[in-house]
Amino acid sequence: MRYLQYRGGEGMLAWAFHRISGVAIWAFILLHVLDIWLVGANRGLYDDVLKFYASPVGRVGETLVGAALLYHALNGLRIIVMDFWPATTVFHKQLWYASWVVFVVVGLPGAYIILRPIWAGAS
Amino acid sequence: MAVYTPSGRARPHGSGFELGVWYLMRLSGLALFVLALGHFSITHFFFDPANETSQWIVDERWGSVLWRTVDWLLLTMVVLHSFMGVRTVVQDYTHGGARTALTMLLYLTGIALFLMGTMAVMTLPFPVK
Amino acid sequence: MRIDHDALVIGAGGAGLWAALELARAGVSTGVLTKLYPTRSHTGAAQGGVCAALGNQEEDHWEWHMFDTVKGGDYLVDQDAAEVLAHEAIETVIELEHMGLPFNRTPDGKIDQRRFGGHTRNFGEGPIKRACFAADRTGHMILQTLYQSCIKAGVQFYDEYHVVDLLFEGGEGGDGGRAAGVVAYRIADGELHTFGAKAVLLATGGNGRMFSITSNAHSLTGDGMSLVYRHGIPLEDMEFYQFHPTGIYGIGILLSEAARGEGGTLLNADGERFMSRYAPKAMELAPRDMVSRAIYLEIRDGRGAGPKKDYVYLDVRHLGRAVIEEKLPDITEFARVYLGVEPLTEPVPIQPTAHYAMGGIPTDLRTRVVRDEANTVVEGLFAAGEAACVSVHGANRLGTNSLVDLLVFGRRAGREMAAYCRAAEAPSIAADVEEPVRSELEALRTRPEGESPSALKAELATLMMDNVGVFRTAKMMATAVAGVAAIKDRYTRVRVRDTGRIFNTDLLEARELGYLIDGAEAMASSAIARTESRGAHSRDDYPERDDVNFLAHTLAYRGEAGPSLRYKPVTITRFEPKPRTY
Amino acid sequence: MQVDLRILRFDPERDAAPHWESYRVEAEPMDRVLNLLTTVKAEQDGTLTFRRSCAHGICGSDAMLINGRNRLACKIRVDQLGKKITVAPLTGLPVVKDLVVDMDTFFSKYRSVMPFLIADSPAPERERRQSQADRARYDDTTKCILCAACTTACPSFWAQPSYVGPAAIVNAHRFIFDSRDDAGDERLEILADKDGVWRCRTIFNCVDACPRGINITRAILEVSRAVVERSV
Ligand SMILES: Cc1cc2nc3c(=O)[nH]c(=O)nc-3n(C[C@H](O)[C@H](O)[C@H](O)COP(=O)(O)OP(=O)(O)OC[C@H]3O[C@@H](n4cnc5c(N)ncnc54)[C@H](O)[C@@H]3O)c2cc1C
Ligand code: HEM
Ligand code: SF4
Ligand code: F3S
Ligand code: FES
Repeated sequence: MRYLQYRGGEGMLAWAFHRISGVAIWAFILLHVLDIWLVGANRGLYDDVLKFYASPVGRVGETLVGAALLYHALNGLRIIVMDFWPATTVFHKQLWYASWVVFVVVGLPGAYIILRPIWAGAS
Repeated sequence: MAVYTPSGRARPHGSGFELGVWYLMRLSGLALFVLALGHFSITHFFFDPANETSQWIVDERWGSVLWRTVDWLLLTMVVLHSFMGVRTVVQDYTHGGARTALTMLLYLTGIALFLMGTMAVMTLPFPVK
Repeated sequence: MRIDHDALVIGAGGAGLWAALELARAGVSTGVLTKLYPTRSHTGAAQGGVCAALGNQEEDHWEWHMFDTVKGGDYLVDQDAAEVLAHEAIETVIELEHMGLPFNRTPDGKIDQRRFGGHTRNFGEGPIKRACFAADRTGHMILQTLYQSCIKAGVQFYDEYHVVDLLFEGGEGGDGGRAAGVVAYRIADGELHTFGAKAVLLATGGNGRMFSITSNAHSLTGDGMSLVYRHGIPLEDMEFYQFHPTGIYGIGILLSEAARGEGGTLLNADGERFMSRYAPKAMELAPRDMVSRAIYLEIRDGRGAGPKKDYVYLDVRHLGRAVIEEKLPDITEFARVYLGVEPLTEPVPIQPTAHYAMGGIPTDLRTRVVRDEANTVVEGLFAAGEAACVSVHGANRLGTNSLVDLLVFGRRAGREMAAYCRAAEAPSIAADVEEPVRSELEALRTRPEGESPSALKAELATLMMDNVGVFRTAKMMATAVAGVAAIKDRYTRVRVRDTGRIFNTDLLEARELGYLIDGAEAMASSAIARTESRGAHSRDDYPERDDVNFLAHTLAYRGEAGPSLRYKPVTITRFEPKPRTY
Repeated sequence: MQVDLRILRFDPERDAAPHWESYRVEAEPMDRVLNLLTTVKAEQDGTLTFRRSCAHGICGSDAMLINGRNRLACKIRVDQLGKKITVAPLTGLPVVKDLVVDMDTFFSKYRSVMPFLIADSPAPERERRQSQADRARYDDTTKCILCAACTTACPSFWAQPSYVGPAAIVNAHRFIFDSRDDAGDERLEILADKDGVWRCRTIFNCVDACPRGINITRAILEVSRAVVERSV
């Protein structure tokens, strides 16, 4: 695709990640609503699904979903700030960097909490 | 696009729909910032999936009207936001008939999902204490 | 293909666009042909301002403006034309504002004005703020505003149609024929189109590309001038070509006179404000010919800066960041981008750059093209803008007066043409009128052997720069005349390398070289014959102005063995010629 | 120094598809890409086709894709790009030949936003007054030279060529926020169309590409905010 030739800057990356993360979470939501539906429809099956979520693979997956959600949420906030205060577009790159700082500060401990049971031996 | 008429003024074609979607994405985005991040934090940081059996859900979480309301709000917002978001993506990369078909499919899935989620959150009987 | 309109406007710079606007408003069926998209026209490059005696900043009168124009042009100006210019400048600038032009504003919300070279209060007493401006993007705003107004009025544009020939009915333009239309080459597919019309306006701009250091766009190749010249109509005052003092060193990109209008100074290698030697009163705001000559003399006398000692400095550092960034943002950026110089902290290397053709297609006050010293009108043919010579600029144009010229005479052209179209019959055009130019283009396109047009063009530009520049001597001009003749001969054997039909810029550039050669020929021959110094025409062997023999316009007619020259008297109404000091 | 210049060439009369050609060119660091193109055309291949006019960034003729970003060839210098330079036509508009693209749809979008002053009050004898603050309000967007660098750098436009595009919105902004203009409402109505401002996803490629340094995204968001405010 010729479009891949374009060397976008921060703004383009921010958007690409936003879009990818948005669609990824959407895909997860499809599953997630289905599995919640099982709570009413077929509890046994739901508990099996939960076991998967609690497994190491499930935890890594959850972490990725969390990362996508966190990035998407922070960048979504950045977009909303610019939407309502267009003058802040001057600092769009700084806003993006700031959202990454928050991403790391919140995300690393979060990932640690989710992933720890893998090596700590979950109950 | 609106067509320019040389006589002076153009004939606008604007409709309120896209404006509505724009609003919806922002407002639901803001709501989700609290609801979705909150939900994720609670289910992963304060509890652990390993402990969240269906029994736990039914007893603890959906034992309160407040939590049912919060969960249902989350469901509403997430379905609205994510499906309208994916609609944007679909409309960006498809054309003509495929676009209409996919958009319709998307809407239907969205409605179905919303109903299923609502069933789960709202129709289960409260646990008898 | 054949397309008919009542009126045709060739060129979509300031002059062409305003004419088109008047025609559209008058309900005349009009087509605007331009070899560039209209917004690419070089009017958009004009920076400093457009003059009108609005008196927004200090008392002003159009008579003062008229006087400055006449004196600035070293009395070669036709004074009736200068009167029209100065007088109508006011209403056209106001009308532009009404069309939406975003002028800078005074604190009370009026159009802001600033100083420019040669514009004075009370017939020469001291500098005056007369130039209306929009930062240093005045031309850009004029071009945009006029294009926008044309869109609003529903003007029909033929974008990227290159006009390659003029059509006449009942004989050549030079022998009493009347304009009947044009032949245009559609760049997109190489098709020739015949456009029929009752009235044709040439607003094709200047020809600065015949010089190697120039502020002019690549597209400024004097097409309109050359086309009339080829049809027996003379070119007027071609020897008067303006060199702007402050071009970016080595490249020629313009740094507007507005820099000096706002208080910028010129320094030589010793850091001295050398203008005190040449124009003690007006200093840097003396007319352009004087400033360019002063720079040339400084360099000649060894006071130039740089390794080759061949430039001087424009210094704006003392103006402060606010003035520089608000009123001169673009030229500041030019210095940064093209020289890597920071004007806030460093002086900018500059040298004179070929800038503006005072001469061109002779017209009367009503913008009708005339073909001899008796002002015999070529029916249906009009010209305006830099391509034309109504002679409001005489021997030297004042800064900001060109944009006024476009507005005033562009508007007049539109109105005249509308009136003319109402009365005139549609001309009849034979079926094979495209043939001569088609075979010329085909010959060029298909010639298997020959030399490169781009090399030849570079040779021409160097020849003209070195020999018909700021200072001229008999020997240099003789070199130029002979050199141009030789290049003209070699031109008949050039070969283009692109033989395609779609967007063949190689072919069109070669065609344009032919136009440049015509202009250079008329310029060199007119120059060598004028044995005096006046305005921009300055020669060492005749350093004085000679009003007895040369208070006259040159008319150069194309001839087999080089141009033949005739002279036409200057119209003098209010101001008797006086020595010109500043 | 020697520069490796790669150009995406396409001649519809000869080629089935675009293809890359390489040229070695002698250049100075302060040279601009336009100098290189001119040199190639003059000395190596006269069929190389591109638009240019002013050669100093003011006419908007020569926007192209240079080292992966939209730039004016006459304004981007060799020292800013390095020894390997690739040049391709603008993305998203039909290629006519080599670096020349068809600009018609671009200009028709410009025309669609009513880019001209509409003042309903009768014109006064002298100029309409405008305060310096009101004049400053729309200064940024008066600088546009319609080079199309922004619109053709926009992924949203690549995806949906029906998007009116940043350039047209910039030019609408220029009038919507002009205190002398009375047709802001109509322009907002046009831009509230589904191919209007909503298609902007704040990607900022346009801002990066704009040779005039216009904060395009800001202008777009100001317009969309005006649409929003008008609706409440
Ligand atoms: C850098 C610079 C700065 C300047 N600053 C000022 C200033 O501050 N104040 C001032 O008063 N003056 C200034 N001038 C001078 C002034 O801008 C020009 O003289 C003026 O803009 C010329 O306008 P025009 O309408 O005659 O032609 P242009 O604007 O040059 O337009 C020519 C038109 O003719 C078309 N054309 C040409 N040949 C053909 C053909 N064969 N077929 C079809 N179309 C053709 C072109 O496409 C174009 O549309 C400046 C000039 C330059 C170069
Ligand atoms: C948590 C807080 C969230 C915020 C603040 C937020 C914000 C936003 C905003 C402002 C947009 C519009 C972007 C634009 O128009 O350019 C958007 C788009 C989108 N969002 Fe969210 N969102 C959030 C959560 C979610 C969730 C949970 C999902 C998925 C389930 C999601 C899926 C999407 C999708 C698919 C898009 C469209 C992407 C695109 O157009 O490129 N968002 N979001
Ligand atoms: S906004 Fe900038 S990039 Fe876009 S067309 Fe105008 S000048 Fe070019
Ligand atoms: S690149 Fe496109 S998405 Fe918006 S910010 Fe610029 S118009
Ligand atoms: S040639 Fe005019 S903008 Fe580059």
